[in-house]
Amino acid sequence: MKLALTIDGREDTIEILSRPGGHSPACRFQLGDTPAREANVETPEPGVYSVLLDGRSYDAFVEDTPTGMVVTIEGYRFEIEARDPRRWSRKTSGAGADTVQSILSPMPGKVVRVLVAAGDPVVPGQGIVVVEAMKMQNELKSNRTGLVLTVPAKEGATVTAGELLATLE
Amino acid sequence: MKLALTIDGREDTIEILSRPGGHSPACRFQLGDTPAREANVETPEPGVYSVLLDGRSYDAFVEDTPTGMVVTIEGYRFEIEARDPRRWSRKTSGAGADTVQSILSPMPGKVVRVLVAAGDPVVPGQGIVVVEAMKMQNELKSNRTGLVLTVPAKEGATVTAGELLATLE
Amino acid sequence: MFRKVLIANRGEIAVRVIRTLREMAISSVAVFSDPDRTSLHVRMADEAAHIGPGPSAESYLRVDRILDAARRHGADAIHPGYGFLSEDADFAGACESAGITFIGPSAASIRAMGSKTAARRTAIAAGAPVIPGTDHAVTLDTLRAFADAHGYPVLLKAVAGGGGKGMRRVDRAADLESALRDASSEADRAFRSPDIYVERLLERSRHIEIQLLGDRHGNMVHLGERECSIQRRHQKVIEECPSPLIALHPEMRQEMGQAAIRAARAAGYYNAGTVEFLVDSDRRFYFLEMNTRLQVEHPVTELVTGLDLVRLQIEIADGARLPFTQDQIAWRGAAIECRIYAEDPYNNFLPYPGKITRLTRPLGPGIRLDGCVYDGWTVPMEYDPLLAKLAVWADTRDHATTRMIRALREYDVGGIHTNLGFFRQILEDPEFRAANLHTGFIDEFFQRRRPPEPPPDLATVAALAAALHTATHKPPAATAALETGSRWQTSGRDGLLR
Amino acid sequence: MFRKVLIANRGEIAVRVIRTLREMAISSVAVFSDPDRTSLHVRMADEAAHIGPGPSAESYLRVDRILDAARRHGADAIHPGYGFLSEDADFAGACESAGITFIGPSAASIRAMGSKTAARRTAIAAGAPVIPGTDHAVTLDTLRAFADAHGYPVLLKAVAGGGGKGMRRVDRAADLESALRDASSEADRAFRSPDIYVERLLERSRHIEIQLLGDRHGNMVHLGERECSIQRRHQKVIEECPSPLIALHPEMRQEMGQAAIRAARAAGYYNAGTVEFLVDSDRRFYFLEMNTRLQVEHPVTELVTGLDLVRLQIEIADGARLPFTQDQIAWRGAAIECRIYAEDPYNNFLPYPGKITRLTRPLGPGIRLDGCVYDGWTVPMEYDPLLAKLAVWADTRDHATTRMIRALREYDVGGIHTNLGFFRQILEDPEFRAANLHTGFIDEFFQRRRPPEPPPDLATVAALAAALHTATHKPPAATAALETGSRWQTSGRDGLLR
Repeated sequence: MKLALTIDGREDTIEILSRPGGHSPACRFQLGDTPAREANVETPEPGVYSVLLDGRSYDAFVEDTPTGMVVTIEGYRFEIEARDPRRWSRKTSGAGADTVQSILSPMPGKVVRVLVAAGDPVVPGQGIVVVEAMKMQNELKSNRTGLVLTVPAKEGATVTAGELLATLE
Repeated sequence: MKLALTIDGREDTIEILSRPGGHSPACRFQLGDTPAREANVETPEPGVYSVLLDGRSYDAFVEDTPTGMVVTIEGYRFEIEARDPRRWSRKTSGAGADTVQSILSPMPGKVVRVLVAAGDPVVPGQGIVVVEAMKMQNELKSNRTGLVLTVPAKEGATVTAGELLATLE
Repeated sequence: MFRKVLIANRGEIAVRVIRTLREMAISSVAVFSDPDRTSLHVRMADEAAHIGPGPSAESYLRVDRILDAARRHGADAIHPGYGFLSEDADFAGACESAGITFIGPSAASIRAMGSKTAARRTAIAAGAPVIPGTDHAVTLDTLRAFADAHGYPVLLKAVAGGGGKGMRRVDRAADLESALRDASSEADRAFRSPDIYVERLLERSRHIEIQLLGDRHGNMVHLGERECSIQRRHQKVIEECPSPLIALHPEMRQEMGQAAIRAARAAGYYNAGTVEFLVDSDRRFYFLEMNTRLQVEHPVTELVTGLDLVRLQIEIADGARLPFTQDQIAWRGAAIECRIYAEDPYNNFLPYPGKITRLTRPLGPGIRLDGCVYDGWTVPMEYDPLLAKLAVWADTRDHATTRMIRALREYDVGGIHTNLGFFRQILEDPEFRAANLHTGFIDEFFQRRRPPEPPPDLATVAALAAALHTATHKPPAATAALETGSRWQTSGRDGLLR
Repeated sequence: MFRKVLIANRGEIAVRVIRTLREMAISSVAVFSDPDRTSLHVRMADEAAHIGPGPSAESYLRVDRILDAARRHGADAIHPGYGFLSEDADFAGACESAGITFIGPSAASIRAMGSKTAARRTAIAAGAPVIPGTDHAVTLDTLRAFADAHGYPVLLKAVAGGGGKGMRRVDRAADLESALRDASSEADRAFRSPDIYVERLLERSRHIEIQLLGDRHGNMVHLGERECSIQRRHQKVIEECPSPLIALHPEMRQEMGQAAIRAARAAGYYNAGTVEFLVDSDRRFYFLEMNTRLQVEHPVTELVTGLDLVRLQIEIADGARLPFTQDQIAWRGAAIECRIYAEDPYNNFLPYPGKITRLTRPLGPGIRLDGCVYDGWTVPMEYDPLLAKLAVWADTRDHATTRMIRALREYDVGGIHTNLGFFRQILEDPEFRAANLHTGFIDEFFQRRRPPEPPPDLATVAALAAALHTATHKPPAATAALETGSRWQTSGRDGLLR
């Protein structure tokens, strides 16, 4: 199994040459075109990987996120995306990426005010939507002069981090 | 839904008249023929029941065991068996209960010695099987003069608590 | 002694109070809003009363509903915790009128110290040094006159409250008008009072506060200081006892302690309270304000003095005399506390509520953890992001610092974001280790810090874990890779991978 | 200072040592047998070395494999923990021969104190009072002569070891022969030495021990006592500091401390060690034995003295001088420790290994937890049933007791059996509260105790939870009931019920 990885923005590949399982926790793998290495891997808890590599012991905590995974080891945090290297890169997000501003919620929270409607003209710095969580309000602003395309955000609605609140063109 | 219960050896029945679920944590129930009562029940963690009853707050931890459930509340422990009251009592364990001694493992562990074979005569106090766990050996003994019927226990095998090791008649 | 105490609060402080009540064999009554039904304080309390929907104004701030719950459950006394109604003189008064003991100072003391300008006047009258500032709310004209006379920068502050709300630093005359307008409107929203006063801003000063404890018979002692100079957005994030400055200049503890006692006595104060001071670079200290309640950071004082402040609060409220005199208070070793928040340090510290999917806590020598979280709990978006207070004790500040770093490394919370990694960077910072603390510390830290460099092979292990996780959990992005690769030997492993 | 230390142990003590090593910025090397691959000490250590299969004789007792691991990983020193090779003079010697520092006393000191009869002779020579007994192994004849001369009951003990193995109480002459045979064969199995000696048995005596600490430069202090009178099958289950007896008679601390120092000095002792005494009802104390290593119950001493014994052990092994003198040692408050075992108190305390399916730990003020368990871990059947040591500190013994009861109530372990509930009954026992402690306490407790009476409505709530659990989880026994009943509204709840 070979995967293309994006680790904290850096591109790499990993190939799992033999997998832990059954009676053997041995795992051979190859990172990029460095020499193949062997690790001893167990899963003591769901999402937790205990890895022995070259005599060192690591506890890796893996968490799925909307865009990939976050791996935490010894308190250090890595954002990782994994995909089949033969598929198209997910980075190509299609036409219009440069001409449309998507307003995404920066945090899980509640939409407390929607300040524009579809078709409204906007100027840079103009408030579009206010999201609140844990007593902190966050006003999301336009970065351009243009028009409001869509406003999926509804006042009173609960939103997740990264959820689309409005689009501007 | 009505269930027959054995609570620490005492028989009772409980009927759930309306169940918590969806938006309402309200739960009406009737214990034996006492008046119906209403509790507020949530499940904050799997196997954990947070119960508000008459203004008091209880955290009940429920665990399945081979023979029923163990419920722990405020450090107190209840052994409970629940069954459909219309079925035959599980207590009726069939003929021969009085004439056969079943040697059960008192703890999870490993069979370190089997001291008899099927057909061997035994006397009261005679060792039958030795089970070991955590550096403690436990010799299980005959309570009668008779014959060894079966010896499912194998030396070196891992056994659970309550597992049948031998039968004597 | 009380038979039953209601805690008019939620979260970690409600859990903290329940623990001491249980140790005193006093029944506890929790109150809860809709989103808090399965919160830990409700699960742990002996009794629980529902008091309304999520918004605090309709539940935790409703005096009528809380008093009603207290009566229904037969509570003898109410512990207010911190925040919410804890510094509301009317609430304290309403409790006493209802025949329920308020575990805190008198309503009159809260009034004398609740307004920041009234507290300044009280402190001045008691001879405590104060920062040059106005003793009443300002208009734009009186503000301008003050700034012209004392020079910039100045600090605008809300008369009615603290916690950074309504606070604005102003560096030049041109910004005065808009800063006053902003601060005033923020104060109005936060405290329903638009009044603003002004103080000279002391740059690179330290925030050091004195814990007081007094009984209803006129006895009062100080329990030493806490240094809370590490602040972000005017809110404390790391606190220590002793202050490293005072550890070098021990005479300051008695001087500041006596000044704090004088100010509190002038307000007829009893029960636990804290007088906050700023200390400038010449070690001159200035009265800042008094908090008429238990503080978030009280555990560091408990660790160093060996006292249980909540137990003492309850005994004092019950009429007991202080069980010690000033010279019986002893300080041993050093304690540090980090406030663990549900927030994203990699995204401007925005709050990050959500469901906790994994939880590993630090244990072992010298660790104290006061929290309200459990594995599977959904941190509600309605309230403070404070998840837990991680405090450590050791014989020296240096050992306490390495112990805290060890504890932070053991601590793992999955499903939400926390500031755990941020604390580790601060505690490893040479300026922090050298105890060069001041209230602008974090701003300067952000300018000088380098992104932490993970030890070699950590990225390799992360990549390996991510690849194995992808193969096992098959999120959409990796499906195609799995389909073309051969299947894993999953026998004997599936059980581990729920 | 050492750069890297290997811990020749497992379980909670390995985790305990790793924590201090991390705080000292020293790398840690764990060793593990097959069943311990996913144990916490392996997961937490910086490095880990496999040393063999499950049986200790093929892994944790293999000097060659442990030294080989130390060399391969480049460890400068080895911490032996307690048990396993910690009191093996040959192991200590082999470490030093290999150029690896043994974190403990010299091999010669271990030899002088390792044989219980040699230790008795050392103690006698140093002027420490000993219980009437034989200073060499007995035959049936010398045993009978001793018993005739001193009267019954007598206590048979293994010359080569402790921990209750090879120990037999004998109440009458008729039982002497079989008791000697049984004890001797048990000792042979446990220590590979059948030698037995005999002492007069002091009934209703207290077990009180003195913690010592000495450096390699001839300095030695005592860190006060621990009382460990609450024992089951000659094994300690609850320990406290200070001893309630010595709290009433503080002069005993110095007397016993000086006697312990004299005995240890006679053996040329350095590093941490403990001298155990029995104290009779007239408060006369008698040397029992010396443990030449860190003890399980060291946390109560750490909580009361504020010292980190593991850090001090490491510094002393590195050649440091004691950083304090006897008069700088101070004792504050009271600490109690309970040893949490995987065992079934409702079934003759038989061990109960297995998978942990649910884990809630006590937190908050005054709690210290040293453990090696995590949710999902399978407690192996090969080793000790010790899961964790729950220790509490408070200002008084009475407060520490109520704190421990509070902590035990917060503690929940699912999937296996533990002795948590048993501790609660002991701590609530009036005789325990009155500090009427002696080594026969638990036997008498079992005779006088009443089954605990749960508060009203607990059985009702248990029945309700069991019924709801049955309806949701549908174990076989309840299937028929469900089929005839209507379906639950499970929407919105399924997610909570994995």
